[in-house]
Amino acid sequence: MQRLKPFFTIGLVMAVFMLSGCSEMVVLDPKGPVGEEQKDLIMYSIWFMLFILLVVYALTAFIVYKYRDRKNHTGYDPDNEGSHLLETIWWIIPIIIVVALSIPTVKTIYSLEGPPAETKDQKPLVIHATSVDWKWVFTYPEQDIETVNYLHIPEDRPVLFKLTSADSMASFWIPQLGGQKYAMAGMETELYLQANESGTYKGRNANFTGEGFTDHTFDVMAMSDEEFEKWASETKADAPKLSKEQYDKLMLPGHVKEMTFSSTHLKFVNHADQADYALDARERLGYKSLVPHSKEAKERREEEKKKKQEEREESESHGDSHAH
Amino acid sequence: MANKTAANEHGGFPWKHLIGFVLSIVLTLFALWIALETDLSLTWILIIIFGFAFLQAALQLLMFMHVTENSTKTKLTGRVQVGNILFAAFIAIIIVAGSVWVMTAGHAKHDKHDEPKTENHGGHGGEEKSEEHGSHK
Amino acid sequence: MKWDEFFVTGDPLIYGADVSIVLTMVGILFYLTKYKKWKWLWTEWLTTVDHKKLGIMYIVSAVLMLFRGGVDALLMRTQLAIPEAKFLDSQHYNEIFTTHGTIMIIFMAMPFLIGLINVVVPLQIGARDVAYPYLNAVSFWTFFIGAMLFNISFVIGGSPSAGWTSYMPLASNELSPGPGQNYYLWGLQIAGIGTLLTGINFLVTILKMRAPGMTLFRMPMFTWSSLVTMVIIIFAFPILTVALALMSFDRLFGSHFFTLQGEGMDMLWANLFWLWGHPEVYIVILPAFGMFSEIISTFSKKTLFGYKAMIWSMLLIAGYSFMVWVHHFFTMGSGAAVNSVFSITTMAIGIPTGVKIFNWLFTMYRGKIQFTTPMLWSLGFIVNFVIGGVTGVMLAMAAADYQYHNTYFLVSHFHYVLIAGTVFACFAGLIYWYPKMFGYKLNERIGKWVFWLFTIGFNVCFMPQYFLGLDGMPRRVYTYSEESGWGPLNMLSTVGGFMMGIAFLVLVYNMYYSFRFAKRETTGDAWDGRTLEWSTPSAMPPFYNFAKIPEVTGLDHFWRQKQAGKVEKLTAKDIKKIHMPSNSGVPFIMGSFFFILGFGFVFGWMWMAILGGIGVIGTLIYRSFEYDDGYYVSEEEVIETEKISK
Amino acid sequence: MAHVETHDPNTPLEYRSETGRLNILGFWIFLGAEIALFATLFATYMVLTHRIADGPALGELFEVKSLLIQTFLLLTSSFTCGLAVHEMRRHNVKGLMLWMIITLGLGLGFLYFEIQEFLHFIHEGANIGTSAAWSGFFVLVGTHGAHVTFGIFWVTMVLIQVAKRGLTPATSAKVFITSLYWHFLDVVWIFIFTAVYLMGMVMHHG
Repeated sequence: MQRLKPFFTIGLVMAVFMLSGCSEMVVLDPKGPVGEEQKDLIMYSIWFMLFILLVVYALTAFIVYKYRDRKNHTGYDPDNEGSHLLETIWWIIPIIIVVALSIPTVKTIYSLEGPPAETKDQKPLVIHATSVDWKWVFTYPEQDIETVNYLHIPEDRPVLFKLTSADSMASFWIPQLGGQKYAMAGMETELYLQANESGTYKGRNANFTGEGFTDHTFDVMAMSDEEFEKWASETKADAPKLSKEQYDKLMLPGHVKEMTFSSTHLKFVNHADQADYALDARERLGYKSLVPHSKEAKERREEEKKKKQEEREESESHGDSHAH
Repeated sequence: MANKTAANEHGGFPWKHLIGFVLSIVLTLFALWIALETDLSLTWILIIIFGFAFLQAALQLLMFMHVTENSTKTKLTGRVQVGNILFAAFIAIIIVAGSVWVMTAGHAKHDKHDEPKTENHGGHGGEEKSEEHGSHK
Repeated sequence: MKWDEFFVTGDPLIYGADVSIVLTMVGILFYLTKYKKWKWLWTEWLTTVDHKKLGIMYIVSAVLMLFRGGVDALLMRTQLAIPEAKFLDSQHYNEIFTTHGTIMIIFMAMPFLIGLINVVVPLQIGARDVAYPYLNAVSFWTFFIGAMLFNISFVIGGSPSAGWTSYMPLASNELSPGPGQNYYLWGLQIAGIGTLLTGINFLVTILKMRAPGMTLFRMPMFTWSSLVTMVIIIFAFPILTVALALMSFDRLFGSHFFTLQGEGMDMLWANLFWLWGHPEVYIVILPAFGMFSEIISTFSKKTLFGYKAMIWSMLLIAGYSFMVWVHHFFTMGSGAAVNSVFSITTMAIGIPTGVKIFNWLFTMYRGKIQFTTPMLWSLGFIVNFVIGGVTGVMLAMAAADYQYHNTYFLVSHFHYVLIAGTVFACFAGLIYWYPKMFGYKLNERIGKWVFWLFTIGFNVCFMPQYFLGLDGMPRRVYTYSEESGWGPLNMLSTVGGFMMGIAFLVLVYNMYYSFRFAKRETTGDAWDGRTLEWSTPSAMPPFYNFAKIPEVTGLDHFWRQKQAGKVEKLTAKDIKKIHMPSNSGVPFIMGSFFFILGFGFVFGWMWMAILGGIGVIGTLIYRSFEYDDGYYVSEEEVIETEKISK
Repeated sequence: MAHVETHDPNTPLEYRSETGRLNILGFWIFLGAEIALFATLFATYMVLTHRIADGPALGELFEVKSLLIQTFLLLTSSFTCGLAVHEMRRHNVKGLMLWMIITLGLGLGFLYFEIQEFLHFIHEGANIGTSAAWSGFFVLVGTHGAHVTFGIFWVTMVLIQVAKRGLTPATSAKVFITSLYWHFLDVVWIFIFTAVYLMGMVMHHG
């Protein structure tokens, strides 16, 4: 037992860590009903798991302490090779636990397929989210506007995201609003999310997509319905139209700043129908993908780095550019 | 019991092979007829032709390949051979049926390839407003 | 292909690696030449078909790969220690985590376990060798060549950088051009052949080569776990073979399985990859379970609790392992029905695993527990593996998994399973069977230092990652911002990682120290063992293992004999001549041709690939026409080796 | 490696040596792995079969005549291969050789018609790069064809050995194993016949 002490101390420290950290972690701090539902399920399972850990650790500690080899050792029984009763018990208990976990899991899985129960009768806002290496294109077909790398959504209203990708498989994730789903070329997946509090949330691609993956992020601004409508109509009136040439340029791998348009790319292409559009666009623009270790690729990377640095300096000197 | 099947093979006319051969030809032609000449529904056609395929596979294994044949005094080898093939069949069904299910279920309604390619999301809004806008910028 | 694309340049780390590789090679060549060891190397090692020597070569390679993969890990941890670090750039980081994952799973965990299986299983079942000794050598050399092919990627042509899962279309020609991804495809493909052959070889060995009296239900648990593992290998590896081949076709011959063009389906790659990938997880965990069963039973001085339940639970796990693969992509949108079914099957795996945990605990119950190093690792396994297990159940709950997927929560989970399960087992098994392989034990005192350093480091490294995951930190990012707030936990994690690194160095030092100073074993029974491998009279069994094949009367036969004081002494009249297989250089040569084949494909040089292919087929034909029935060891030689007086 | 020879005259030659017995069992296990391999190819094909992009549909190009010729050639070769093993068990080397050579001939015939068919498809504008569906088709059917090709070389090698050494426990085990391989290829073809050709034609016409 003496030897195992540091071990349990560490476990204890970790447990304290965990309990104290709960409230701050984004997944456990949801701002909408979808994330809320998932958080409830997570907490339900965490309590179960902590109970299992407790039982196993207590049993381990007891057995290891009691039956360690020492002087005056008692109770040694080398031929004790099983017990039907005990074994039946520990076949049945895990089965019960699995059943207890399965029921809420399946319920939640089915419930997450549709809009949140509390706002079921509202018409969801449809937004197409398209991933291109390494940016997000958001299309509001009803408003006929398009944004790049940022999102505005109304609060207390379900949002139906139609996800697709122009190239590599990405995963659309806004942790504080709910879990992720893949966005894949030639495919359209659907994800319902909803924000119940206004504010700015971090969203990102969670599935590895190569070199620019780390910065494959976007901001989500949740606001009141009126504010959203106002923003949408202003955008429709003020923002430039999206041309095919400009859209094709977006197909090149790389990062771009936030952009806003008063028309959508759906009139040129829907990547869910046409998986190879981005590759064709790159070919049209004469873009060549390079072997990562070739001299040309290194030069291109250096240029990218310089560009990024310049942009950063620029944005620092102009203050924060979150003025949409 | 040991070597029984093997020993029987020694002399005489290869009846087993001949029966297997004739049956396999009959099954092949019958499957072809079911598939191309009858008006059964697709589901039934698939059930019948795949049923025949498995039957024919079993024929090959039993009549030609002697899958149950024992080589040693214990029956283990024969059992291992049969068990191995049955488990392989089980895995094969999981791989094929599982993949098809997972890759189509749920995706079916989103998979654009299965839909007619006439329009894309016209219903959602004004994107059909013509191409001209595209050339403005 | 230009030279700047052939040799990787421009990075001081790579230049350092170049220099150290050249120096090591020169050093080895010099040593071999100076001490005239070439012949020894060829006859004793390169051409051997002895399962014990092949096992040792597997383990040595695996330890080298553990070093390589570990360095990768520490480079990553260094980069992530502080926000916005500039130590590695994105491309370099991507290459490193890709090679880390691939090497640790395919070239470290599996060969380590297969090495131990090679050394131990034939001894445990009282056999003189495996069913196909020649094939065993082929297995080793294809694995080794696959590993080498994969490893040279970082100095020649550049390493793969699409992750060890290599999801399409990221891994396609358009998005990952160049030889990197090809190294992944061909390294794994060639090594995979060896693994499949090992599967068949050991399945037949265990089924057909057991000593008389050893029925299936008298086999030691490690042998049982190996048997089940081999079944999984046999049915899982062909899936990988096909998946890799299809991707190779996409990259080399313009087919459209997983591509963006031609209506290829990227989801299908994920599907096929995990159809293999999930069973693979059980391939690396079941032998670990087997080892812990042996070790816990030995050092509790007690029969394994619930022997049959242990076996049935393993068989259940083997069957389940093919029915849960979708839990790796719950977020792909396959719909509620699919996700529900696979959620439940995945959680159900927890049932037999839980049963095993309780059986291990009750093996110690009423025992006499000795805290030797292998036993410490086993206890550490129980305590830590349970954490990996319960978080695994959490991940299995699809609706919650949408939030864990692709985050550090997942990263932490699988490290808790694979390190606390597989790596702990590799260390425990290595230490436990070390005297069988080398004739002396590793130093226990240093061994315990290694254990504590490693276990504490392990928890310090990975426990924070659960919280990072819940805080939204995705895996595979090469850096993160200051305001994300992930800095402190990452720093903690890095500290833990380096503790593990130090523990590894101490382990290697222990090998050296024990080689110099450890007391040599005089009997074959270093730990008061229970199974047949401990019954050989000499510490290291002779090349034919058993002068007389033992007859087994029950489970733990050797232990019961010792308890009854009836261990049989070998006498001269027991000795008969022994038939043994001959050594062969063909597997090594075949491996070399495989290297040429693989290298040709990696760079798309078809002439070279064809040349290698012809060589491989040539060795196959040569072998087919070679009728070598092995040779007999004379009675005199056996008597001489066993030191029996006539 | 135990080296037990069985001399029971009722035991077929191929089972008389320990090596022979082990190799035959091992080959059965290998066939299990082959089943998993082909199952993966079938799964791929089935998932991709409708994804024809701009190329022709699969069923559109299939022809009953060519299919039946290939099928009967292979079915018959499996039968003659069985007869060869039957003759081997009667220790009739000549019969073995004769039936095996007929088997090889039928196998070559099968390959000829398969290659003709592939060339026809390519001529009609369907090759491995046409679409996902055709990739799946060519790789599945092509893998089977490659197996047949390998089988022809392998059987030839083994027959040379039989000619040189006569029927011994070693050579007869090799013959038996190649026969298992050959029958197995027929089993795979049955499923290609059903899942690729019949289904393709039914889906296209029906």
